[in-house]
Amino acid sequence: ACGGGETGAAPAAPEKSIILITPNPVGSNSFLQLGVKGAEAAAKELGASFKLYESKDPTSIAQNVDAAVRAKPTVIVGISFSFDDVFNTVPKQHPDQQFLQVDSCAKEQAANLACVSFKEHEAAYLAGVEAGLLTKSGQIGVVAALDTPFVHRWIEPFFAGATSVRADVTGTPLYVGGANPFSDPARAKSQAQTLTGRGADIVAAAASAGNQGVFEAAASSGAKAFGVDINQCGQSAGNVIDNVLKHVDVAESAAIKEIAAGKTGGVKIYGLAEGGVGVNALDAEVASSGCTVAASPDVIAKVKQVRDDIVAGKITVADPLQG
Amino acid sequence: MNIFELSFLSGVLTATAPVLLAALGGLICQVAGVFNIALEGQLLWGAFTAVVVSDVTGSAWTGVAGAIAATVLFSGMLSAASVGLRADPIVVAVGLNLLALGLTGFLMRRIFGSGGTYSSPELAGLPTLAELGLDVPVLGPQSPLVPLALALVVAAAWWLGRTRSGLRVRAVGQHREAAEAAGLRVGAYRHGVVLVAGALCGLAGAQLALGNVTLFSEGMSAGRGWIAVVAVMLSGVLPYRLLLACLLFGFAEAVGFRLQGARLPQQAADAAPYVITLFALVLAAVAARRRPKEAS
Amino acid sequence: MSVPAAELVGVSKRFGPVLANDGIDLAVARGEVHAVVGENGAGKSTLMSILYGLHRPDSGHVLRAGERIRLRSPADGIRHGLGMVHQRFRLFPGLTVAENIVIGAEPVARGRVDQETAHRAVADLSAKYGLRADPAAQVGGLPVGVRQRVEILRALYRQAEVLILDEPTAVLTPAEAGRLFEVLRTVAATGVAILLVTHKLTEVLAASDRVTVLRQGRVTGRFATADTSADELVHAMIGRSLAAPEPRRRSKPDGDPALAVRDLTVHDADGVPRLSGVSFAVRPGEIVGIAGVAGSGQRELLDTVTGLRSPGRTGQVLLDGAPVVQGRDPRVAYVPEDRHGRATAPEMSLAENLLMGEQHRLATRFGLPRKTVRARAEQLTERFAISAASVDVPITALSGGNAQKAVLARELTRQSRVIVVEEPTQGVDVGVRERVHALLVAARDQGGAILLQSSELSELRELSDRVLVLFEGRLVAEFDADATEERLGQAMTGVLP
Amino acid sequence: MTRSLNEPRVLDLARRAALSAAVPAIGGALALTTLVMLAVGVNPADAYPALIRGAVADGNLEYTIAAFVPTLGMALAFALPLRAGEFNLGGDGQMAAGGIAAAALALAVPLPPVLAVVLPLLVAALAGGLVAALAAPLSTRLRVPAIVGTLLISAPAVSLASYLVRFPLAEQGSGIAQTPVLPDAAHLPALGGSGYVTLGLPLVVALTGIWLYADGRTVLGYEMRARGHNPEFARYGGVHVDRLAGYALAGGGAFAGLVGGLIVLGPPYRFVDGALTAPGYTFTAVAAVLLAASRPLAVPVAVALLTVLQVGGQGMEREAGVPSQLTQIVQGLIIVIVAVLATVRRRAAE
Ligand SMILES: Nc1ncnc2c1ncn2[C@@H]1O[C@H](COP(=O)(O)OP(=O)(O)OP(=O)(O)O)[C@@H](O)[C@H]1O
Ligand SMILES: Nc1ncnc2c1ncn2[C@@H]1O[C@H](COP(=O)(O)OP(=O)(O)OP(=O)(O)O)[C@@H](O)[C@H]1O
Ligand SMILES: [Mg+2]
Ligand SMILES: [Mg+2]
Repeated sequence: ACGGGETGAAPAAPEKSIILITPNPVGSNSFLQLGVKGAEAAAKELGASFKLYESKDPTSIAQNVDAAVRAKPTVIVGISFSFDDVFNTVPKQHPDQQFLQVDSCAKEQAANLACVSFKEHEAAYLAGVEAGLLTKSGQIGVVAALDTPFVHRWIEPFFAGATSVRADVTGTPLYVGGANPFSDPARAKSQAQTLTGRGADIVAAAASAGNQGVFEAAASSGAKAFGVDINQCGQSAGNVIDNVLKHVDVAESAAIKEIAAGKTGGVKIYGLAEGGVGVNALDAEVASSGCTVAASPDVIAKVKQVRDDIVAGKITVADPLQG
Repeated sequence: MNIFELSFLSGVLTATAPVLLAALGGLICQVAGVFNIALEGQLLWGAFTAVVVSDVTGSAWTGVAGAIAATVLFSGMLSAASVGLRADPIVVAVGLNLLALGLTGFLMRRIFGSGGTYSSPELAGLPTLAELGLDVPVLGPQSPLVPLALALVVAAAWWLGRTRSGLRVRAVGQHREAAEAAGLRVGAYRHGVVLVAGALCGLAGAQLALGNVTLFSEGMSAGRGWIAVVAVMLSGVLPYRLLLACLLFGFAEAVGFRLQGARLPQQAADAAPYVITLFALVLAAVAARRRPKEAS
Repeated sequence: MSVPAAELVGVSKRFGPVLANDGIDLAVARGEVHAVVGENGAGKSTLMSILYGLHRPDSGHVLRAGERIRLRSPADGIRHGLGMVHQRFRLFPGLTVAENIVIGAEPVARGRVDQETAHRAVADLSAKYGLRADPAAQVGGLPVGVRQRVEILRALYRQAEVLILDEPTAVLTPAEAGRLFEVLRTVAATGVAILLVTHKLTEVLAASDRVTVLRQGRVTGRFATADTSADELVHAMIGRSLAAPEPRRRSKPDGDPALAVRDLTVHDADGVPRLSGVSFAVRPGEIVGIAGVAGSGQRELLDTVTGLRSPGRTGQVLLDGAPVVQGRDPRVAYVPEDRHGRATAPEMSLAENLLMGEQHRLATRFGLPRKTVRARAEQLTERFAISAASVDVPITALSGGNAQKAVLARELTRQSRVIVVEEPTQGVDVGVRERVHALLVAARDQGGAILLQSSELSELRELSDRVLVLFEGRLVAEFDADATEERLGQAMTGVLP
Repeated sequence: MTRSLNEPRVLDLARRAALSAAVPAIGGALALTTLVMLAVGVNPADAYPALIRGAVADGNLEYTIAAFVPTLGMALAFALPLRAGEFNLGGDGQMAAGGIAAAALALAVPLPPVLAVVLPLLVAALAGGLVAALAAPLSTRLRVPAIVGTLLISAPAVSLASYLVRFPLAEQGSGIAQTPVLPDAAHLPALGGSGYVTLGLPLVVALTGIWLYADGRTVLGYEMRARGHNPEFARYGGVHVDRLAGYALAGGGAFAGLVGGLIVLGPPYRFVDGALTAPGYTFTAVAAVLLAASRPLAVPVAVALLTVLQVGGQGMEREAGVPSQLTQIVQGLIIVIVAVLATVRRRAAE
């Protein structure tokens, strides 16, 4: 019963706890790893305990949410749109329990559900600008795990960014698919090789565990790649230009701390303006990032300028999810 | 798009190699009368052990050897249970496939500290033939295991068709009692082929994890072992037909990728290899039915 | 007598509740043809399998040329100079005749099986003993007679010093059987010891030097062939004498044909004619026999009459004036030759095997009541004296003779007027044979129109009212029951009378 | 001499035989698993209670049942054709076809309350049956064995369903490929608090009962078993074996399609791309049926065992921090041990 009178940061506050539920096993999924990192960071700062529930399929998501509700933690965090359905109903049934959804928001948002989401498309656009400036052949591509609506936030804006600086760039997306789309690096590599074989010299990876396959394909064919979510430049030194970053950890940990402090509910959207998404080129430490973009100061300058234009509202990046 | 581009053919060969190696293992088992559907699990286990050994020793070739040894051991469970103790090989294989999935996932967390994907700059992959100084088209970008796989098809055809032990393996598969009565050691031959299939799946796994890519990721066999089983069933236990079946599948997959590039939906590309294989099957069967009738 | 070539000493073997061999002693000398006879299930095959190394005895042992030997598998048996021709074929359908014969002792040249040498060796052997077989042919497509020859050639190729033959003549024509016995004589003359298991007492009397009789796993008689008679052997086998054959009662066929075949021509899948212009009729109350060497078109004729196979067919098959129904005509009762492949589902229970064909009749609105199914099965087991632990045991657990009685029980109680019977007594002992024959005659006397195919001429002559002879797909002759075996044999081989 | 065993004794024997296989198998697997746990430093005293709690305690039983229902349905989809001698490995495709058909109907046609559930389920069964039946002529006319035919047809069927949910039937503005939520009338009535146990449970249990009855005590069941044991015997007996292959496969496919429909009409009441196939019901069901080793009565038991292990494994992971892969290892070992024990027993009996 941690509802009742809000005690804020009173010294006698009961032990705080955080439960994070993922839609899939975390494994080497960089996005989920960031989610874990953010929750752990918040727990450390709050002196709270932390538990991770990894789900296997939609049914087990619901099961994990129920188990979490029974444990009555300070906040239950669910990552991704896979929680849209569950968080439509469960928070309403447990008004005393606080929930946080990261990276999406249930349609019928209850007062005890806070949401954090991101404008990935803005970061993808910046990466596209880099690709447009750096491509020699004028052909670029993306290898994504599956053709879901969401993944298009990394595809069309990427191509749009490229054409914004070089009108004749053509972009091709390929999807890994097959029996195990999220964990088939060999197939992802074949896809990337298909792209490079047809002349693409830049391939962005959005293939989960397949990313490493994309980097290998780039390395073997002299092309360059983009990573996703976190800095993946070190995974294939010299072959990765930059990454479409999503600072899930920062946003999530901030949201958890706010909830712990009693500021519950509401939606926070992180874009370039809020520093919730970005590319390594914008970083002060770009030189030590291992990303090859560090060697092109003019590209970095252009990217910074486009970022400023977006923040200032001079450029609007179309969100593919909004039709 | 030009499907005769060399890079395209090379890609087909890369995609085909692990399937072909595993399927060869399945084929010799089939010839000896053991229906081996544990290829998926063994392929995964081979990939995992190849990466572990290569990572520890820093040598890809030791990784290949380790994968062969470890997968032979793994297939020892199949041979002990289904040949030695005469348990139903299909049931045992279903269990072993599950075991391989669980074991690799579990051990991965123990050894590398996390699930998902393991890759590292220190992890040694197989060299390409080009790197070994054999820069020929199509084969140049392949690991030496790819031409080895092709050579093994020829070797298997020769072995089964011409040699004494090959003849005996065929005999054992056709009629167990007859083979026993002819004084052949049925159990020994069946143990043998299951273990050799283990070695081939080890090679297949090594090619997948150290040749096609240089990493391990959970469940990375991704159904290739099942495709190998289908190829075996389509081959009529003839090695060259097996090669054809595997190549057809790899070819159809690569065509699917290209079609995706031409804006066909991903789902169509996913379905392509299966649909093309079905068509090929139906055409072949219809042709086979028509032939004798025309003679009359 | 010098040291026997092979000797079984005090051999016992138990299968579950069945004591198949019970302290059997048996010796066979070099150059001797030694017959082993006995009822179905007497333990003959078991004993021979123990000698060859296929089964291991529970007690007792085997001596070879006076030395005690250890037999863990047939490989050991072969090493000790034993060879065996099995009751059920043990051949590889996908291999060639030559490969089947040389396997286990293949000639090898430069790492490969030397096919040329193998073919030559097989051709030589084949010529030497007059056992024709094309070395290059695939065994799978060969008629049973040829397969039997291949089995025999294999044993000869291995140069066995002790040659065991378990019912080698069950599927041979009389002429082929006669030739086989000549071969055995020749082989024996070279010092080989031969053990011959058979149900046909005429063969025993004609071809052997000595006879051992088994009954319920024990030896009940040892005879020198010259000093014994069929009667004495039967008495030792079944503990009584056979009833004197009843004087043949001529049938009085009456009415319209129940089965009429008109100008029937059948081509196989390759377009080769298997039957050409065959016409005949079977009337109620008669048994019409079909004779012919294996592969003369019997298979196609019976499959067409029963409706089971029909591609490439012209002409008519009429049952009571109406065309036969394709698939399986329910108006025909049919006892097939292939007991395990067609007539039964070996793993299903006796009751369920007895049910086939009657399932729709026994069904109620609520399905097939188990009680009814079992009750009917128990009634049939009783009436046809089928010996089984229960009607719930799988039919494989029945001996060959009992399985055959079960098939007959099922088919003869279908109340079909037309009854097609193939090799009704193949591999069954004299007691069962007597009983089967009585059943068929009774069915005829109740107005059955019976078409009987048998490779045993004595059986055909004993049962049939008329015998039709097939040769190369044509009906070449018709005999009445008094025809001699010699004339029948001539017609079967195309030497027309 | 005919000695008839009386019925109760036969049943008793059968029960004891089934138990005698299960007990040592589970015992052996548990012993091995305990060894594995000890070897990797997991305390079995923590892990096992967590496994049990994860499957049956704290309201988890509902989830175990929620997984049991589709797995049992898929077990029938595999077992029914298997009795007639055909291997149906295409359950995924049949299930996806059923699911998408049910969703399409429920979304496209507004139906009155009861009909809104019944019709989509019927259409789902029909769709699954059709997909499976495609393999029948391949097998009977073209000699492509059903084990290959069903497997090859399954993948395109899954792709087709995936295409439909991604494009024509997609919910606009959603991040994942899924249909909109189905109308309320099409929601399967819930039987428990969480809504995860639905009318699907009694439905599938009833269908299992019907199948068991049909298998053992009807003409169709008898003819299918005869075909499964020896097709030539069945053909000789006048059974239309080719037609029967079609019925058997279609019947199995109908079960799979129905499962797809049940999943879609249950929470979250829509077709979510990949959600039907991701939990691996098809494969678990195949394992369960093979585990039951042609004893139809053992099928539901084997399904229950594997479901408990899988669902419980997630509880074990949550509570005791033991990777749930451990339960995959246990399942694999149980299957192998049961297979071995089955033959050892058979040979002992001989
Ligand atoms: N593998 C076996 N398992 C169980 N029982 C067996 C086995 N082999 C033989 N028997 C039993 O042993 C007895 C002897 O069988 P065997 O085959 O030796 O008889 P047989 O004299 O050759 O008969 P037939 O004339 O029918 O060939 C039979 O009662 C049979 O049921
Ligand atoms: N699994 C089994 N359980 C019990 N008895 C068996 C089993 N398998 C075989 N038998 C017995 O073994 C014997 C084997 O006989 P065999 O192989 O010589 O042929 P058969 O069945 O007697 O047929 P036939 O002699 O008519 O060709 C059978 O009589 C049968 O009783
Ligand atoms: Mg015998
Ligand atoms: Mg016998």
